[in-house]
Amino acid sequence: SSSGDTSDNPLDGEKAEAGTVVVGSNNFAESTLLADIYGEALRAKGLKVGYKHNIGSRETTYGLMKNGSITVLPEYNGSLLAYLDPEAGQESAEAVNEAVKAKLDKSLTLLESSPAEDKDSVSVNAETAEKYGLTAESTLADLKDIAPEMVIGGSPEFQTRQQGLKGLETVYGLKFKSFKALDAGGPLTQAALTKNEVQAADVFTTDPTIVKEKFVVLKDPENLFGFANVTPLVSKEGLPQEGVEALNAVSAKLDTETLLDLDAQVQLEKKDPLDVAKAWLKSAGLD
Amino acid sequence: MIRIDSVTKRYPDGTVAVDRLSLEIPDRSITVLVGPSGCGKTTTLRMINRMVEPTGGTILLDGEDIQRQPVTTLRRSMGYVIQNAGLFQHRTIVDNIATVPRMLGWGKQRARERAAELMERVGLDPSLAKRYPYQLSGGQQQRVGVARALAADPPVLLMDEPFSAVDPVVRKGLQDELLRIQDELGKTIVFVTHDIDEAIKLGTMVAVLREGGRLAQYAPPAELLSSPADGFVEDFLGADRGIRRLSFFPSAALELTTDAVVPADAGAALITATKAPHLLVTDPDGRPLGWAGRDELTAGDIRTDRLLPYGRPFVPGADSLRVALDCAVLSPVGWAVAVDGGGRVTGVVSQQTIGEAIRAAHTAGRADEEKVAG
Amino acid sequence: MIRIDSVTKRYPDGTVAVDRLSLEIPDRSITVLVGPSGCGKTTTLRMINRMVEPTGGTILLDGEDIQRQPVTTLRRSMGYVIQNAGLFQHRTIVDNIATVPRMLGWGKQRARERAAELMERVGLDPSLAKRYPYQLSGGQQQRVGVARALAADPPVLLMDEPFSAVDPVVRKGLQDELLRIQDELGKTIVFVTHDIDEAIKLGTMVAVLREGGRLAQYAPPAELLSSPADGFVEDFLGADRGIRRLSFFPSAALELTTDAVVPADAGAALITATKAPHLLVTDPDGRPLGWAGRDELTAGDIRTDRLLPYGRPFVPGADSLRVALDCAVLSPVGWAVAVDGGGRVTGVVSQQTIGEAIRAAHTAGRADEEKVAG
Amino acid sequence: MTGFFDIPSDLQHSWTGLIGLHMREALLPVAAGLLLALPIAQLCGRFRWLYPPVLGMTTVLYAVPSLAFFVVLIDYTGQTELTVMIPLALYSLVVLVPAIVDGVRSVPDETLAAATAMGFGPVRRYLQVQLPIAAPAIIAGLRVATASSISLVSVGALIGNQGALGNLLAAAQKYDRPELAVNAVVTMAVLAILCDVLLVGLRMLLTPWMPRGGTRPKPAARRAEITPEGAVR
Amino acid sequence: MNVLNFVNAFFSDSAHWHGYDGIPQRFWEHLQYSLLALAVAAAIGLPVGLLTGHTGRGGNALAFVANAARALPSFGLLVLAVLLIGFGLLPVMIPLVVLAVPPILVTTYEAVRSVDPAPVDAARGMGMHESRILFQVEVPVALPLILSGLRSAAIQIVSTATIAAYVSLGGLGRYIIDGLYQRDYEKVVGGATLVAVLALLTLAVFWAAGRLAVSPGVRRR
Ligand SMILES: Nc1ncnc2c1ncn2[C@@H]1O[C@H](COP(=O)(O)OP(=O)(O)OP(=O)(O)O)[C@@H](O)[C@H]1O
Ligand SMILES: Nc1ncnc2c1ncn2[C@@H]1O[C@H](COP(=O)(O)OP(=O)(O)OP(=O)(O)O)[C@@H](O)[C@H]1O
Ligand SMILES: [Mg+2]
Ligand SMILES: [Mg+2]
Repeated sequence: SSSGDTSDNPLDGEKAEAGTVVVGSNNFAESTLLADIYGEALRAKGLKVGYKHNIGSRETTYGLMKNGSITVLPEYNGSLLAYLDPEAGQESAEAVNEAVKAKLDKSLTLLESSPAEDKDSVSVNAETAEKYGLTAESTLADLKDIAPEMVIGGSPEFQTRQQGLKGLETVYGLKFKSFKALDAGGPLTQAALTKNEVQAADVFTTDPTIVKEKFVVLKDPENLFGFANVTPLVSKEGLPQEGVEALNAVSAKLDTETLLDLDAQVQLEKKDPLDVAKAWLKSAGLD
Repeated sequence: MIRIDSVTKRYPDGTVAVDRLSLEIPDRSITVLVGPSGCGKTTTLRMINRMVEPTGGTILLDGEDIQRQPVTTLRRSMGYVIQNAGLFQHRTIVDNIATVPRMLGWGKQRARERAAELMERVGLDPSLAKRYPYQLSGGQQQRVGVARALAADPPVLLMDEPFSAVDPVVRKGLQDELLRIQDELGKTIVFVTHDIDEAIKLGTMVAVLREGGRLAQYAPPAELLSSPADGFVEDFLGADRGIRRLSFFPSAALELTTDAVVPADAGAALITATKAPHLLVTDPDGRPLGWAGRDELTAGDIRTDRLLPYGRPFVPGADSLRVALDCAVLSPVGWAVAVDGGGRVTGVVSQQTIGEAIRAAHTAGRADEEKVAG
Repeated sequence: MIRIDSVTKRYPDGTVAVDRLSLEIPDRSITVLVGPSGCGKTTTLRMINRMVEPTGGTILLDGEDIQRQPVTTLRRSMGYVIQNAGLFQHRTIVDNIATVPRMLGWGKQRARERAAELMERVGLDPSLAKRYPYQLSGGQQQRVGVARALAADPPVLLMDEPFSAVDPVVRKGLQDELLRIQDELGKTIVFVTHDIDEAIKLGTMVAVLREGGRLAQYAPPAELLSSPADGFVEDFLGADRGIRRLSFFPSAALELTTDAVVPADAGAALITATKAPHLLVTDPDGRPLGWAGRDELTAGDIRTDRLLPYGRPFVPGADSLRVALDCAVLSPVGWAVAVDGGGRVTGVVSQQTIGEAIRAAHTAGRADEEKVAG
Repeated sequence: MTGFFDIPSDLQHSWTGLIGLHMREALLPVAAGLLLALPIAQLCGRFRWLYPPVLGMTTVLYAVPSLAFFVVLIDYTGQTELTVMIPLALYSLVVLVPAIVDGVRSVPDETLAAATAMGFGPVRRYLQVQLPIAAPAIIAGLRVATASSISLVSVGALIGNQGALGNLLAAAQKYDRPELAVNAVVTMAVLAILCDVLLVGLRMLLTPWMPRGGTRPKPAARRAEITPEGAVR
Repeated sequence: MNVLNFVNAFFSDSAHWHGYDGIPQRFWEHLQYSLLALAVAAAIGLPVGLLTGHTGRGGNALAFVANAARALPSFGLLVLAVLLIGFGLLPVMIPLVVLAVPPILVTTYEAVRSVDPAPVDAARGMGMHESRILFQVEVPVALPLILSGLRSAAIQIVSTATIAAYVSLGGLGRYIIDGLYQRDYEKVVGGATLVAVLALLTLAVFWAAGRLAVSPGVRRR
């Protein structure tokens, strides 16, 4: 199931090869999965597809989108807006998408959002939840008094993002004891939470370990983490119309439940994301 | 006395470095092991302080098997001097010399005093005490090596080609120094060299080894020169055996004549009265000026600017027959000039007389040898 | 001819290594530069092939200033041999030797043939051709060094202490080899050493330098020994000057007597007829057996088991007066035995006769010197 | 999907493909480093005063973490192999310059004097005498440079799939598959050892003139092998 | 885009000078990791190197082990250790120690081996005990080279300890990793500069140690 066949050598060269759609992904498993889904959907439409996986954080990938190195990137609409305009409010998914489009680089645009949503969230581990009596109904505001006793973890970029420490402080007035740089909701984060090295951490809401490890996701009444609908960010030039249609078709079929299931297949059952993507496309009749 | 008794050393790789070697090394004298490269000299020496263990035979020190003693005790009772001195480059000269006393538990003060004393003994300036080895010349380093070996006053001194890395002039100085020190201290010295001249100069006894660690001859140097045991030894001794052997005969017994010596201001009468074919002319202090030839003798008048060079003089008590002969040979008239310590002429001697003295010495030497043999 | 004309070398750090040195180096002979360490020998030698540029004076090669030639051309016309040979460790012996011919554009085949020829000339076994330097002994390496320097048949050979890193026995072999090669090839050799014996053995002319690169004396070795210019040279020459000088006097002219030689089976009549105080007894082939003493002479009967050893014989044509004298001195009766190449006795000669020959040689030598001076 | 050789698709390469990529990313910089180091070392040999500052600079460079290099370079060379290879070439340089300088300096004075006296010009002397004799030291340097290069390529994984076999390490974490990390470590170690063996073979080929067995290599060669940062001595 | 501007900006930002993420704290963490790794590596490498160097035995085995250790990628070991052991200091120490042992081991071995055999011989001939020969004759002379091995190891540790940040530990690598993800070059360059400064400090410390510990008789050679 290895996949040397998926492209020539996408690592070569800076600009995408003419006529090739380069699908990028950030360095967490779900991003890889989504990129594979998009890529395979495009390929099914007869487009030439290349991948640039595991690039890093949005801070990096957005730059690569702008300069045309990547054509398609799975994004989360609200998170992207928070990156582009940390001050912007987020009332509805549509409004968010409009706001994003307004702020986007001229060469880029957002396609249709899918119902599937995967937000950043602040979750606490079971131990902490018990200690402070936090439940599924608790909100971020409830942390106000106990935050100074807590270490919060998250990807390094969480430290400086609006949808991160900054927003938690400005919106909820939370000041944590310290921040521990982990990974983007990956194994480091899980391990740090379960070992109680951090008491709270940035966990993606679709993360299958939330259930497994009994993490408690805190509610976000102020909508700091806003909307996070899976939305393809694409380069206007690079993607032909049939590609746009193919991706919109994918978005239409992808909901949160499906995403949770696919994530679990990759992260818990350890299936290859590409296989999972292909299988789902097939089952959804998109191949 | 050290007694090496039928000792054999076979290295693990099969090389037989020493083959059934037996030697009696007399006390308070210098015994030299000499031979070509690889003949087992170093191996033999190192078996004495057990840095190499023999594979056969025994070595007795004062009648006791050296295997009986703890090895460190044995080694501390023997000074060890090697080529390039093997000084500790991280220690000052004085600390180098004080190493063994310190190891034996002497106080720092006492050890340093001892070191200072030894520096003087081996002819090192006290100002060098605080220097490091790299700041010394090769000859000075070698002196430090000797001083270090002597520091705990061990009865035995083992020396492995100690002077072979220094240049000939310095080497000669070191050899003389060693003889002087030995005169004063009377150690039992085993000295390894591959230089036969050094062996002859230093050795009371000389053991010539040949390839494979076999003994070719063990004899005092004069005997070695007069009667080499075989062709190997003879070749090894090289040319000039006869003349070199003369080093062992003193010139004191030479019969000097003063008949042929005249002062420069001597009157014609004195000059013409002389029967010698040549006259040695001296200055008013009695120092030699040169030889006057027959012509001048008959003229009865000495012109000092026309004298023949007298070569170089010898000192009868101090120099050997070899020097006397050399002086005679160097002299254009064939006579050697004898002077006292102050350089004043005490007489002259013809090459012929020296020849007779040589023959006499030979005869005496032979008689001695026969006595020893008998 | 190489003419060094008032040449001075002052290194950038201010050391004056050579100070107004003038030398005329004759063609087709060995000129030796000798002196204590640091006296500027190497510097002088290297100025000849411009590896060091003089700060004053000029050097002429066959009348032309060496500055005029391109430096590589000059160097290729001069072989250069140094201590430890300075071989290219990464090239085989044959390639080492062929270096300069190859550089001069010779074909590979020709250069190798030349190398093979030179290996033979310097006494190296052809089987060594494909070896690398590390597989050779010091002496063999030095031979390769000489062969390499000779490869392009340069008229001049510069040698800087070439033999000082090998042991005395090997060194002697190399010196003899050099003399033999020089006899055959007649190069102009400038040879640096700090060993005065080597200088005297090899040099046609010897330049003694003293500290600071000043010339102390420039003379043929015999003259050096007989008339050292000053105390420095005299000290540098060391002991035995007189005897060593005898090396330069042939023994051919010695008057031999056969009166004192008798075969072992000679009758009593023949024996008692002899007037000599001792009789040399020979075997039927004429080879020496030993000396019979007075007692036996009077008895008229020779007992070969009681003969005195005859020491060693000399070969009148080949050996020098030094050897003859040594034989006489070594002989218990004071007479030297002369033999022919086959070891058969050609006569005997007394120490006294040798002494006279020495004196005669001195006189002749002095006359020569005066002629040269005049 | 959990086998030792099951490489996640997002790495875009099969195991063998990763190996090829890894070797290219590791070895090209060493080759480039060698090409650069030769003239630099030559200059340092010529102008002795140049050597200490060059050593100082290279040591500081060596101390800069590879990741920092990668990150800073991304802006200039993008998320490409070049970004990984440039720092690796610099590191190789740091090891190779002192190795070559020491190697060339280890040529005995007598040998140099003999060459000069035979009329070798400086260039010929460098190429035909100094460089061949310095070969063992240079190869010793290459061995260190190659091993460290093979190891450092993996850090490229942090800047987005540029670490070849190192990407396996990131994947091992992302998908929680330790066997991929084992695979990466073992493969890299084996590659490093293979390269080492090849270099030792190359040395044997180039230096038939060195004493074999028992005899120890020249100190300069040894030195380059033992103090990789070579520098600051 | 000027590196010097980044350096300047990084160090003049007062926010970088205090707190759990401040320079002193990160510097101290980095120093701790480095010292600990160096101490462990030295505790392994020095005795083995001294012993093999003194006896002259096991040199080949040692060279093999050292070469094999050098072939292990630090970053790979780190990830593997984290996956197998989990978080903490131990998984960081493993690659750092593996990295540092070979130079210490091989240099120490070489250093002791390359001591002039003559003084050692002389010492043995004086009746010195072997341990005394090692520590009073060989080590003082081998010290400069031994120190250079330690220094080499220390510099590599200082440089490589940055990977601790990848597994969410602190140290100066924090700035580099955070800077990478936050697209903040100031931090990356600042962190790298701090690492270089620490490396230079290391050099200075070893230089001073050499001055103090190495006998003038050995140094002036
Ligand atoms: N440790 C050893 N193992 C094997 N062979 C050895 C060893 N030490 C010496 N030999 C061999 O034993 C022989 C005698 O060596 P030794 O060192 O005693 O000679 P030497 O007379 O001192 O020579 P030199 O004048 O060169 O110092 C030589 O052939 C040498 O190669
Ligand atoms: N490159 C140099 N720079 C400064 N001084 C030098 C240089 N080369 C030699 N000298 C000095 O010049 C003097 C003569 O040196 P040279 O090498 O010619 O002596 P040498 O007679 O060959 O001595 P040795 O017998 O030791 O070889 C010495 O004092 C030496 O220290
Ligand atoms: Mg020996
Ligand atoms: Mg010289």
